[in-house]
Formats: sequence, C-alpha cells, structure tokens
Amino acid sequence: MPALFPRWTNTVSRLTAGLLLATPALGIAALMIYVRSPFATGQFTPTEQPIEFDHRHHVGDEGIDCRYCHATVERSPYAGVPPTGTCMNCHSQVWNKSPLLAYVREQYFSDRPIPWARVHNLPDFVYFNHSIHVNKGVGCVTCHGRVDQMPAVQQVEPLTMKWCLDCHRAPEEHLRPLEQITSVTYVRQSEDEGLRLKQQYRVHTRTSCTTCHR
Amino acid sequence: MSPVHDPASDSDTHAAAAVAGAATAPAQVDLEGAPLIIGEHTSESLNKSLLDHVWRKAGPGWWALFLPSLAGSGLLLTCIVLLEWRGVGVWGNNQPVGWAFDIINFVWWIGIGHAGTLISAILLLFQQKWRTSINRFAEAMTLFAVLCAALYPTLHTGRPWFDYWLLPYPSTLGVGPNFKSPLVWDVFAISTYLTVSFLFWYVGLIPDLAALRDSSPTRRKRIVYGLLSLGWRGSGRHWHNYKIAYLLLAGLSTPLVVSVHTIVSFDFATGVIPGWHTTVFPPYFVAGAVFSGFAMVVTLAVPARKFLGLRHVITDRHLENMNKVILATGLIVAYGYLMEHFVAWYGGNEYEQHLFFSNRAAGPFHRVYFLMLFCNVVIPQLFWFKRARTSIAWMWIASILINVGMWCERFIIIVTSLQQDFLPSSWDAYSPTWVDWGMYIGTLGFFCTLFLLFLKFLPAVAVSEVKELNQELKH
Amino acid sequence: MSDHRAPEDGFKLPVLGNQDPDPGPEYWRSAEERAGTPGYLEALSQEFPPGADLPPEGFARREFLALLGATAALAGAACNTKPAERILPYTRTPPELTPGNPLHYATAVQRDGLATGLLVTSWEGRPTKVEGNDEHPTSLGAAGPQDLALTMQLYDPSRARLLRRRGTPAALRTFLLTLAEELKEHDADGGARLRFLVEPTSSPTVLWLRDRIADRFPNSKVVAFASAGRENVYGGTALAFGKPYEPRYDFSRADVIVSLDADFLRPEGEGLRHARQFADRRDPEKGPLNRLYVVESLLSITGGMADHRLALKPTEIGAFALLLAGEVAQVTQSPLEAELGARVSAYFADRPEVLKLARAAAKDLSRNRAGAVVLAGRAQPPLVHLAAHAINAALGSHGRAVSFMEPATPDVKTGPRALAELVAEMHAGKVHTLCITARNPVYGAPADVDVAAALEKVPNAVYHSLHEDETAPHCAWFVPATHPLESWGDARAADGTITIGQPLVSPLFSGVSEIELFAAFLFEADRGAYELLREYWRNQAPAVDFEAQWERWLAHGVLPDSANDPQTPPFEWGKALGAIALLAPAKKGGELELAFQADVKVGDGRFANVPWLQELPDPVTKLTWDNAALVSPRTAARLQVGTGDVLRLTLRGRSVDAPAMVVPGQADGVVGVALGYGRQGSEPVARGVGFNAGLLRFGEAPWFASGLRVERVAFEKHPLATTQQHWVTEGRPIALDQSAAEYREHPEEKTESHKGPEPSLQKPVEYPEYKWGMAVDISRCTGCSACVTACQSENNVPVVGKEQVFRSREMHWLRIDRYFQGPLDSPSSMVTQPMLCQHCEAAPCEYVCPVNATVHSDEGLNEMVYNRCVGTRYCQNNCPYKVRRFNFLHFTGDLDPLERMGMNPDVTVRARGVMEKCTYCVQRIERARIQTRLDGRPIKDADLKTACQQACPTTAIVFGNLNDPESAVSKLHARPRRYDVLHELGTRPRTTYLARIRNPNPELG
Amino acid sequence: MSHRAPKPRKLWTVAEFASAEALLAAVRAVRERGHQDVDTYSPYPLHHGSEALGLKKSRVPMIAGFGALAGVTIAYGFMYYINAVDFPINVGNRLPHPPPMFVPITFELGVLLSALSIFFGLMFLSRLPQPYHPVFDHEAFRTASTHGFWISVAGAPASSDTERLETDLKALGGTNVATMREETP
Repeated sequence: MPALFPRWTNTVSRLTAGLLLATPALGIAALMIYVRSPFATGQFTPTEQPIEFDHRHHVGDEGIDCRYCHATVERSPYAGVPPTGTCMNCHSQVWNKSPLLAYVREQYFSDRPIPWARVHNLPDFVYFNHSIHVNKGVGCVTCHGRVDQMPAVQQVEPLTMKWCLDCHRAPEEHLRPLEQITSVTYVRQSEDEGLRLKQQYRVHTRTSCTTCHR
Repeated sequence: MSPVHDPASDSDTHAAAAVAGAATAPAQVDLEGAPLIIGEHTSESLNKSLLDHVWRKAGPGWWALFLPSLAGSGLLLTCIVLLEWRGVGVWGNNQPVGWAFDIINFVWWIGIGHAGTLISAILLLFQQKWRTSINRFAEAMTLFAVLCAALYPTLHTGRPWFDYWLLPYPSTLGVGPNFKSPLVWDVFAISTYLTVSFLFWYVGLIPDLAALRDSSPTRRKRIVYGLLSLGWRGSGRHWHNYKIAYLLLAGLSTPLVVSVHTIVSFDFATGVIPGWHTTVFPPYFVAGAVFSGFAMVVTLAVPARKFLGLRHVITDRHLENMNKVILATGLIVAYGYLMEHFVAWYGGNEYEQHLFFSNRAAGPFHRVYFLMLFCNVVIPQLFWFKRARTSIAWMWIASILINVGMWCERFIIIVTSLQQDFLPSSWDAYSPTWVDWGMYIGTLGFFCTLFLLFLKFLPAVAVSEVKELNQELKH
Repeated sequence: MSDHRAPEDGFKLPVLGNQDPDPGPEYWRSAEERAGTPGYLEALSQEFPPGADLPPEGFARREFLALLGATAALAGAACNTKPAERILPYTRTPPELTPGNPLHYATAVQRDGLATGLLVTSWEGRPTKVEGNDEHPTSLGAAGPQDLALTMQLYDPSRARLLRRRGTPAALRTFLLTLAEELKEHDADGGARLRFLVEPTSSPTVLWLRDRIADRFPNSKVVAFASAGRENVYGGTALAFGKPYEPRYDFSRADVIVSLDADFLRPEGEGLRHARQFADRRDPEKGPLNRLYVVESLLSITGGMADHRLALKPTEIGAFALLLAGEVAQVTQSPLEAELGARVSAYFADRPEVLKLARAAAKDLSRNRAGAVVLAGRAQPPLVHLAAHAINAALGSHGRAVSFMEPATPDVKTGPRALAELVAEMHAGKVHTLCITARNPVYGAPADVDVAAALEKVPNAVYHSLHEDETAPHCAWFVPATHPLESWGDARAADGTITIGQPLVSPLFSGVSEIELFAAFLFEADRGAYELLREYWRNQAPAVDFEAQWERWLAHGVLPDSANDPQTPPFEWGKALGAIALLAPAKKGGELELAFQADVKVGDGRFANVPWLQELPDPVTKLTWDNAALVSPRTAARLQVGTGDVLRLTLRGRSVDAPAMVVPGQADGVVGVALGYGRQGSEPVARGVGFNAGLLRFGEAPWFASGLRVERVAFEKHPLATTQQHWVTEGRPIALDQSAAEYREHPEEKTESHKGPEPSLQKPVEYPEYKWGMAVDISRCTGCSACVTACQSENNVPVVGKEQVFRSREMHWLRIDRYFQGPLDSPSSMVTQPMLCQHCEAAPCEYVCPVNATVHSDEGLNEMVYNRCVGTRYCQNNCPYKVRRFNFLHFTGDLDPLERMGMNPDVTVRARGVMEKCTYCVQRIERARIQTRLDGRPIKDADLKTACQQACPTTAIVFGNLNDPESAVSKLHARPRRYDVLHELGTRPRTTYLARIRNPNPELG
Repeated sequence: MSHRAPKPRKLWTVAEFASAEALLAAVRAVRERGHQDVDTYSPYPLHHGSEALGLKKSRVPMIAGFGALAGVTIAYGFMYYINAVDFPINVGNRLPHPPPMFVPITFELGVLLSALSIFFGLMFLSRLPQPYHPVFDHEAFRTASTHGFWISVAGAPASSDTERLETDLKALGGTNVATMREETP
C-alpha cells in the first residue's frame, strides 16, 4: 500500500513553511515602504480649489511676492490665506469682468469666505510657526517647493517628523539670506553660506518635543 | 560529545539502580519508595494507555468542564470589546492606583507560567527522572498561562492601537522606544518566553505526534497528525540531532525562566514607590513564580490524571515531589516577606514603615494582606508532613489556596503600594469594577478552554519519554 | 502675548466692528422679527447657535478646526490621512487683527454691584481666557475662580436663547411694543404700579437710565436685591456715621488684624486686593509681619491664614466683639468703656481661652494703633460692624489703615426687608408691571418671602436673566440677558474707579443687555447699549477729543483718577456705645445653630451651571459637585453622624435633607451650609446638585439662626466626592511651617535638610540658555483656588463629573493640598500647598516611559507629549508627587460645539487614553521665545507668566528663568525659606516651596 | 549520507526487530557487510544508536551558538543606535547609553534567536518537514513510532542484492522484511 502522503507533499510542505515564515517579514517591509510613499504622505497630488487660482501666473509671470497675499507670514504662526479683499485689490481693476472671477466677486460682495482647500496639512498636535522660520532664513521654497511651476499647488515634501528633525539638526543646509526669503529661484552662493547665515541670524534650532507638540 | 549532559549516555547507572530496585519491588527506581511508573508495561501498552483518550469520544465530564470555560472566554471577549470601546475607565484604576487588576493578573499568570519550563528544563538538566510524565502537561500550562498573561500588558494601555511604538522599527517619526524602561524589557522577555516555551513544547511533541499519526484509527486523523508531525520517522539521524537540540533548548530555557520573572519584578523594583523600590524583588519574584506554578500544576494534574486514567504514570511520587518543591519555594517567599518588613523597619525609612506596618497590615486591604500571609506562609508549612504531602485531597485544596495567596500577593504589592505613597494628599481608595472581575474570570476560562482542548487532542504526557524511561526501568 | 493692551492703532470691537445703532440685517434678532411666527422661532431655538454649526466670519481658522479634529488627530487618524479640511479666510481682515495671534481686551464684571477689572484673551473673536487687569484697583492683575470661569459661562449651551411671553417664544419687537402700551397706562399715575427689582449695580449708565425712568415715572420704585449681598456692611457704617459708607481696609498698613467672621481674603471683588496687600505683609524678608486673629464659626480660607483662631457660634461673635471692645477700653485711653466687656466676660467665664485671646488681641491692637484693623463679615449684623468701627475709631486707625468712601453703588439696601415690602405690595395687587433684573429672586429670596406666589399676582412681570431659572416660569415675560463678555456696559470698583466694559464677541443668542432693557422703559431700546453708553460718557467727558479719550479708556480698562477720595467721617460715639451694649447675649445658647455662607464656587447660585466651578474643590472641604451640612468632629460625635450620612435639618417647622460632612476647625454646635445649590431651574448642570439651604433661610435671620433640630435619616447615605481623603501630613516634611521668632533665630533650621545637592551616580545635565523654574510661597498661599481654574481655562483641562471625581479621576493639573495641623477635632492651623508638576531634573516618571512620551527638554521642562503617549500609566505610578492625570475615558468627546469655542487653540485637546500634566504653560513659553527671538532679546520675567501665576491674588506662585540672576524666581530660590518637597528622593524638582511663616502672639504662647 | 540527495527510484529494504539490542546488532552487521546507507527507526532514542550508525557530532550546538551571538549583537546594536546615536534624549537625567539597562533585552534577544536557530537548525538537519518517505509505503512500518524497532537499508536499484539483503535481515532476526521503491520525483 502506498504511503499516506505522495512525494510532492515534501516540496509543498517545505515551501508552505518557508512562506509562512516570510510573510510577516515581507509585510512589515511593505508597510515601511508604504508610509514613506506619496500615498501615505500625500505628496504630489495637486489639490483642487474652489476657484482656479494659478500660482504659475501670479508668482511666475506677475512675480508677485508671496507676502503680498500671505501677509502675516512674518509675524504670525500662520502664513495666512489672503482675505478675499486682497484678491479684489487687483481684480476690481483688472479682469473685473472675467467669468473666472465671478465666484470671488460673489463671495466678496455677499461677505462670505472662500472655502480654500488645505494643501499642507500638519497633524493638529503639531504647532508650526511660520514667523520664526521665515525670520531665521528658511525660505518658502524650502518647504513648499516651486509653487511658481504649479498650476494647482501640491505638497512636495513628505512633512514627516523625521523630515522636520533632519532640518532642525542641520539647518545650515537650508538657510538663505532674508532678502531672498521668498525667492523661488535663489541658489546658494557659496559652500559656507549656510553656516555663515546660521551665525549671523543666531539660528539655534531645537529638537525638544515641546518645540512643536504642546 | 555535546557540552550538555546527555541523559541517554549514563542510563547504565540508572539501569543498575533499577535492577537493585527491581530486586525488592518490581518497576521501581531510586531510593524513594513510591514508584514513577506503576505496574508492568510495554511500549505498546503505554502507547495504548497514554494515547487512547485522543481517539475516545469526549465524555460528559469533559464537556461539563469545556462549556463553562468556553463561556468564560466569551466573557473575556465581551470585556475586551467594552474596554476598547469605552477606555481604561471601565476598570477601577484611578489616580493614585494607575495599575491594578491588569498588572496583577499579568504577573499572576506569568508566575503560573513558570512551573512548566522549570519542570521541563531544569529537572531535565538535573536528571530528575520523575519529570518525564508531567513535563508535557506543565509545558502546555506554561504556554497557555503566558498567552493569558500577554493579554494584559497589551490591552492595559490607553491606546493599544499604538502599542507597536514599544518595538524598535524604522519609523518616520524619528523616535524610538526608550530602552531604559522596564516595560520595553517586558515586551522582549514575554515574547521570547512565549516563543521559546512554544518551541520547547512543540519539539517535545513531534515524536508523539508521529505516534498519534501512526496509531490513528481514521485516515483523516492520520493526515492531520501526519502534517503536524512533519513526517517524523524516529530515524536514528533524527534522534541524533533531536536529543542535543532538546537539551540545548532546555539549557536555554533555564536562565530564561529566571530572567523573565526577574524582569517582571524590575517593573516594580526600578520604581521609587515605597513597597516597589526593593532589591529583594528579583529572587523572591522568581521563587514566588515557581511556587505558584507548581501549585497550579498540582491543581491541574490531580483531576487530569483521574479523568485521563494516568495514575500509573503521574504517580503519588510525582505529586509528592512537587509538594516538596512548593514547600521549598514557599519558604523562600516567606523569607522575602520577612526581609521586606525587616528592611523597612531597620532602614528607618518612614515611608516604607508606613507602608508595611500601617498601610498593608492595618490599611484598607489588611484582610487581603493576612489572607496572603495565611495562604503563602502558613499553608505550605503543612507539607513538612508526609501525610499532607501525599494526601490528594489536601494537596489539591492547598494548591488552590496557594494560587489565591499568590494573587493576593500581587494585589498587595501593586495596589497598596500605589494607594498610599509619599504625599498623603494623593492617597485614595481603590475598588475594582465588574469588568475587572470579568476579565480575570475570562482569562481563567480562556486558559481552561485551551487546556481542555490540549487534553483532548494531544498526548497529555510525553509518551516517547515515558517509553524510554519505562524501558530503562525494565533493564 | 506679554503686552496686556490692545495695540494703539484703534480699539474697535474684534467682531462687531463699529456697531451701528440699528443692528444690521445679518443679526438674527432682526431676522427673527421678519418671520415672527412662534413655530419658526421654536425651530430656531432647536438648532445650534451661530458659531456652533456654521462659524461666524473670521472664526473657522485652523485652530478651530484643530479643536474639532483634535480627537481624531490624537487617535492617530490625522497622522497620515488627509481630511477634506477647509480654510475660511476673512473677507476683510479687521486692521487690529493678525490671524493666529491673540488679542487682549480690558473689560469689567460686577459683583455685589462693584466692578472687578479684567483682561480677556480673544482669538479671532473667540474669548477664551480671562485674566485680571493689573491697572484696576480691585483686581491688581489677579482674578478669582468665578471671574476666570466667565468664558465657560459665556459658552454655556443651556443659556436662554429666546425671548418668551408666558413660555411661548416671542419677538423682541413684540415685547417692546407691548411694553410701550403698558407704559402708556403707567404714565397716568406716574408709575405708581410700576416697580423695578434690580441687581445692585454701580454702572453709571444704568443709574443714569434709572434716574431718567424715575423722572418719567415719579411714583415708580426701585428695589435692589441680592440674596448674599453686603447690606450689613453698609448698615454698619450707617450706624457709625449716620450715612452708609464703603469701608476701605488698607492691609498693607495693617499690623494687627482681628476678623470677626470676616472672610476678607475670599477671592472675589475686593478680596483680591485684600489678599495681595495681606500677603505682602506675610513675607518675613519684606519687613515686619502682620498678625491675624480670626474669630469665626465656619472655617474659611481667612481662618486658615490666622495666627490665632477662635471658633465661636455665629451668635457669639457679637458677644466677642463686645468683649474685645471692653478689653481695648481697659488697655487704651478711649471713649470706649471698660464695663462693656464685663457684661460678656461672665458669658465666656467657662471658656478661658476666649477671654485670654480677647485680652491678648486687645493688647496687640493697642500696641499698633495706627495699624490696627478690626473688621466684621457680611454675615454679621450691623451692630457687630458698628462695634468693629468703634474699636478702630478708639484705637485711631481711622484714616490710616481704615478709611471710608462714598459707596460706588446706591443700592446699599439689598436685603430681605425691602424685598418683603415689595412682595407685600405685589400680593396686594398694587404692582402691575415689575421689571426684574435681580438674579433669580424666587430662588434667592428667604423662605418666608414667597416671591413666586407674589409674581402670580403681577400681570406684567418682566424677568431679565442669563438662564430660564426658577424665576422665569412665574413671569409674564422672559428676556434673555447678554453675558458680560458680549455686552457693552460700565461699572465702578469699590473705590469708585470706573471701567468701560467692552464685549468680546457679538451676542451668541438673542440677548438684551441691562442697559437696553432699562432703555426700553424710555422707548430707546433700539438705540442699543453702545449708543447709550457713548452718549452718557460723551456728556460726562470734558469737551476735548472724546474719541481719543474713549479709546484710551477702553485700552486701559480704567478711567484715570475716577476713584473717590478716602474720608474719615466723625464717629458718632453717643449713639454707638448704647447700641454696642445691645450685643450682650441674653442667655446661654446651648442649642444647635445653623450658619449660611455664600458658596466660594457657585456664589448665591448664579454660577451653579458652570462645570469648572462645580468641579473646583472647595478650598476648605475639598468637596466637589455638592454642598453639605458641615459639622465639627465633636458635634458629629454628639449627633452620632459621619460624613455621608443624610441629616434632616429642621428650623422653625421647615426641614431639608442634607448630607453631613465632618470638617475640623468648625465651631461646635454649629451646622454650616452653603447657599447656591439644589437649583431647580432649567440649567442642566446645576439641576439637582446639592440641596437648597435657602429653604431654611428666614427674612430676619438671613445668615444664621439658632434652634436648629437635626436628626439622622436612617439607612440613607449620600456619597460626597472630595478630592482629598487624607487631611494630615503624617508628620512628613511636606508643607513646612515655622514661627516668625524661630525663623529670625535660625532661618534655615527647618529647611536646610530639604535642599541642596543629593549624591547621585548621574552627572547633572547642564541647561545653558534658559532654566525654567517655579517658586511657591506657602506663606502667601491662602488656598483660594484661583490658580486651579486659571490652569483649567488656559490648558483645556476637561471636567469629568461627580462620579469620576468620586472614583478619584479628576483632571486638575494643579491641585491645592490642604493639611490640618494638631488634633483633627480642634486643629491648631491649616496649611495649603499648591501641588503641580515639579519638573524634576531627575524625573522618576521619565525613565519608565517605554515610548519616550515624557522626556526632558533642553531647558529642563518635563515634557509630556500627548501624541506619543500610549497610556501605560507607568509614569503616573512612579511620580512621587502624583501630579499626573490620565484620561481614563473620553472626557472631551461629548463637548458641545459651543463649549469647544472656549478652548485655547494653543493647547492640544487630549483624547482618551493619554496622560497629561502641568507643562509650565509651555505654549506661553514658546510664544514668548519666538516673540523675543524675533525681537532679538532674551526672555525676561515681563515676557512670560504662567496662568496660575497670573491669577494668583497673593502672587504666591512665581515662575521664571533660573539662569537669570535678576529673575524673581531665582531670587526666591535663594531665600532661606526655600525647600524641595521629597528632597531626599534626589528628584531635584524645579518647583520649590517657601516655608510658611506664622506670627503667633508670644503672650498666647 | 546519500539519502540527503535522493537518487531517483532508489530501493529501500526495511525490517523490524524485536528489541533495540537486536536492532543495533543488525545495524552493525549490515554496515560490516559494506552497506553505508543504513538507518534505524525507533519510538525513542536508542542508546549508542548514533555510534552504531557512525554519525558525526551534531552541528546543532554550533548553529545555536551563532544564533545567540547574532541575537546579542543585534539587540545591543539597535539599542545603542536608537537611544545613544540617532536621537539621544535626556530621560530623567539618565545616560543616553547605560550598559546595565541594556542587559535584559540583550540577553532575551540572544536566547530568542538562539532558540529559533536551534529549531530551524533541527528542521534543516533532519530535512523536516518531510511528510513523504519511501519507508512509509510499508504498512507495518507504522509501529516504528509507537513500539517497533526498524532498520532501513537503501541501495541502488539492482534486484539481486536487495534479495540477498532481505534474506540477511531475516537471518539477523528481522520480521516484516520488505523492499520499497521510491516514488518518481
């Protein structure tokens, strides 16, 4: 009489055993890769806005300074999404008939806010302060990327805690002169510039938890 | 030769002893009177007597025990769901008493878990022949107890879904665990202990699974046990590696047992709270663990050997030996208590003195305290008398009382210490809720469920080892 | 942050902007008028108020969403998922506003008709935090628990939302029109059937309106009522000087103080100033200490500070006053007559300690005549006040430590008598229209003055209140009131200083302010409070640029030199002596006495619906969510009752069931009960909490009465949730105290073994830049608990409810430990010790945390990272000070959207399952750091205060940088009195304490 | 040991013996006759069984040793990196690198990896799992795991010597003698 198990069961059983052992390892590895991928960090996904506001045009072509609209960036934790009034400053003169801006005018005159969609969304227990970064030589581009090339703004940096820490540990990599803070095209002049500016602006970054979490 | 002592190699001496013994009374060994195996047996008969219960249909007795246990597991599940839904607040834990039933039961179960490995490993290394018929049993108990224990630290956190933060993994947060925290040590100790005990248990099981495979009445059972036994053939080449592997696992487990409860004791010993901040904890926790573990083995072995008809292999001699161990470890525990109080008095630390002499002995839980002393210090003393050591009824009651006592010990250590520490303003009362009790009863049910399943479907004693022993004795 | 004034570029309203007199169509007060049908209004009343469901303009910024989303965030959901989050910018940003930075506005709140000046923090139009205005003479920068809880009262979802006529919603216009009709009839008889039952007020504008109403209806009457008012105080001065005066005690000049049942340190109104001045004289390094004798029946925080304390029945206080007067007469040359004392010394013959204390106190007073202050409490009848004034006059401290002023409010008669007369009129049907602005008279009136029944006789009663309370259902009209933080107004402090109260937010519901209501009687309601207020003040102000002046007034919160000048009217000895003599007790009162007190937390019941205050532990009893029948241990033994037993208190045929609570330090034979509980109105929080002691209150005995009968209700228990179970230190060196004499001999005798370096294996870490630390002077701390509420408000500390407090899961980051010294049945003294995170440099909580959720910052803060916490509670177990708080349940889960508006956006709202604790207000540190670093300067004391420090009336809590030798805290740390709690554990706490110094009279040894 | 790499369709001659002694005697005899590919099967380890089969010293201890070593190094390695190198945090003024506090985990992980390597070492050395083996074709062989003592001699497929082998085994006292042909892979 033949044996209980045919010969092929040997191979199968060994393969199964091997597989069972491999799965958790592979699973964890896959997870590690996922959390670093844009799927998890939300990078590189252009966000749709209530109106087709084009940074390429305003920043790139017109060369409007970031601070014209994001006015509080230098004195508040929040860069500030411009009040509709700011749009109207120009657009009551130019394109004041444009159908593209109908919604803006409508909201403005009915005194209702424009519900902009948040692009750079930090967790709510993270307290990021724009003013101190901007005043210590961290340029807009450093975190927000080349908005002058984005039809619809997207998040280009992972914005993970590790990413924050890396800069807080070696800020000199990312410092630039204050007069260049909003420049989208600035390239650092020399190797030691970062260190020099770090001295000059008395940048001393902190990695204590309460710097960001309160 | 392998560095570890090979039991097979010196069987001659045993054989000699056996012969000597055989002269007076057949099938006896050692200087002790009581036999390790009662009656004349062949491998075949042993095989039959030890494995048949697997083939027999489960009797009403088994069901009568199994269904309540299953209900208990259900209760456990309910409580866990409630706990995760509402939060730790469903327990009685409060502001000064941050840990209560959760950690009490954790330590209690872990302690029970210790007997298994101890019996299997240490007794194997020490050539204690009497271990063979109870070790499987004890190992299973260990495994299930540690499973129950592991539940608590996992679920006791406020946000269990973040428990993985205790593990070192490449995180995008850039922050890792704090390896100075005894809780992280626990994670590694418990998981290691669980894995090693499982391997040890399973490796021991393989030959018996093969035996089950080959004595299965039906093809389906054959296939199941066949797969479980991984195609074990009992080949000389298998045994060649098997013996040494098993010995090495034993050799590893021995320090592991000691380390695990030492680390558990560090949870408290590294604290600053009076009643926790004590250097005597590690040895006295380990002793206490063995103490309660053996008690639990007795509690389980007494009925099991009756129902499964294992009296001929789990003899009174085995039980008596275990009672001796209980007595010995009980004395160490008693010494631990004594030292705590002595140091508190002699050290002249007012906080310690308050804790031991006012709070524990006269505080809100003094009844628990005296129950603990009675069960853990008084009860074992009766094992000085052979009558008590050998009376089934008595040892069973005693073993249960001891388990109660050890639970009380953990309660006293954790709750009373936290309840009244340094600033009287923060002192407060503690009372458990029904969920606390529910989870405790639930884990008991869960444990019994697993254990009954084990008794039903797996050999309760290490058959091949008993056969080997039997053949040695016959020489 | 540091600058407590709004920027100089204009002080427009944060939200209202320049409110035009006729509120524009966007206010649903007028929207409601358009669709005036009741059904529609009911529907409105069901839905969320504006600001809850759809945020008002400029409101829904990230912080607000943060709060809404914080729960999810903390549960880890928001870590890598992207909720469809919307940013709603302003259409036009108000010029003074920088989104993301808070503004501070000065305003004022009235208590007993007297103003306390406040500064309120506002985030894009959301007031979140109340602080004292340090320019205000009453507040001096501090604030009491009730002031600090104003924000929570503002965002109370159960506030009245609709104007009602006989219960059915009505439109404001309907009310105004109907009222106009009614008033036409009153014109006929000059308002003979028109009455006003008002809350005492000092508001010049309101008084101006009241005068104009009086002109228009010469026969109308105004009756002021407050159930726990200061009538006796004014009554006392009236007896002494012929007309009521506001007595003003300058405790900075008081060397010896004898308090006759006066709880003058109570953290409300003038108590804030008293506490500051008093505490400054308890600091041995700052000059000679004052000495405080307290004679009282119930233990108060003032009694806790006493150097010598005597517990007497309330009826015996007067006798003691007489005794004291006699003793003073014996030791000093004065119009007082020695035999005054003789009449009572017999009464106290069997109590030598009383006589001894009286004599010693008298000697002490006479040694410091200029600095002698004897004062009586509001619960004592005018005669006792008279006696006190007489003694002061005899010693000559009038015009020195004690002076007198014109009362800031004309409503000096606020007691039951006037009310009783009105009620009689009402019963007689002589009142047709009654306008009630007094707080809840049906509940507050004495039991024998049945306001409710009388109201039924009044066809046209108008009730103006924040809640639809016990009074509302009995009135024809209910008019929802605006909250002080949402309405324009003005008020005067006790010394007359004027403050313009500006609103922080536009009315959340259809509220009508008191000014607008009175204006309605002049047909000017539609002008709005703002308009009327400005009109009044424009007329007051000199011609010069009014606008600029107005802006300055608002900015500073006080009108410069508007205070009345202190005077010393001649004491009328003739009448006085005879009157005082009446204080001699007729017979020996052996029977039980009942003593009422306005609750420190909920006042006369008006704050009963504020969870913060309900959960605030009573400074003395540590009781939360209840009031109780307080009895001394000896009395308890005599009555054979224990804490938690239910007693039936019977007085003159009326009885109330109340849980007993045994409290040391209380006079034997006295049952103490707090007013303000047992509310039956529509307020969900207040409803059914505690029992209504007012039911035993009678018109002629509003504060205490003898002849109380007490029996125990068999088999009935009422669990009392106290936050401190154990009341003695067990002789442990925790709250150290020492007599001034000992201190002068060896300053460090007590403390030297509790400070300095402890041997350690670890090398201490260096903190080069900042080194934050705190010093708590328990010689100053009165235990008033203002800091607790301030912390709760600043740090979004949740309220957990009675059952959880009972399970000992209260969340207060800062608790005040209270220890009695000596035998519990007659404790020699009481010490209060604020206990908060000590920020140990070698913190036991830190190394046990498995996930690095609590670690040390580079400035020595013990950081608690909520979002990292998994909740093992190991840190809490290992904290020797037990100051960590765990979210056992989802305490912030069921918050009303309206309540969420009160949250501080700078602080994460913690979810279930995480540990929390005092952070030294790290959010303020970080704000200050960023501000100063933008300015390129280091942080100084002026830039940074913790919430508790800011609120503390006695400045007992000082926080700052220990690396800065100039900082106040490092100076305090260097004081000989400084010590560390549990120093021997080697935790090296950053929060250290200064031992309490007592100044007992050597003669009393 | 050629049964490690099974040659196609090898022949397996098995026989059962009454006792362990008889089995071992038979093994010696068969091996003297030059059969190298001999194996025994028994319900429990035979004393001197390994010597009789002439097996070399087991490699399990060595594997265990390596496992332990790996565990210890990995454990201490990541603890040191995470707490002392990557993000050294001031935790209650303790050192970022406190060797004593790293001992427990180092030990535990050493034990864990060692135990795992023992188990998988055993599996590997015994070629388990291996549900199929030619000897299982023989129905009577089922006693091998319960109480029987069996020998197996594997040889090249040449019928002549299998027959001789069978007779030899019978002569040595073997019962249930049979020859199995390996399945085709």
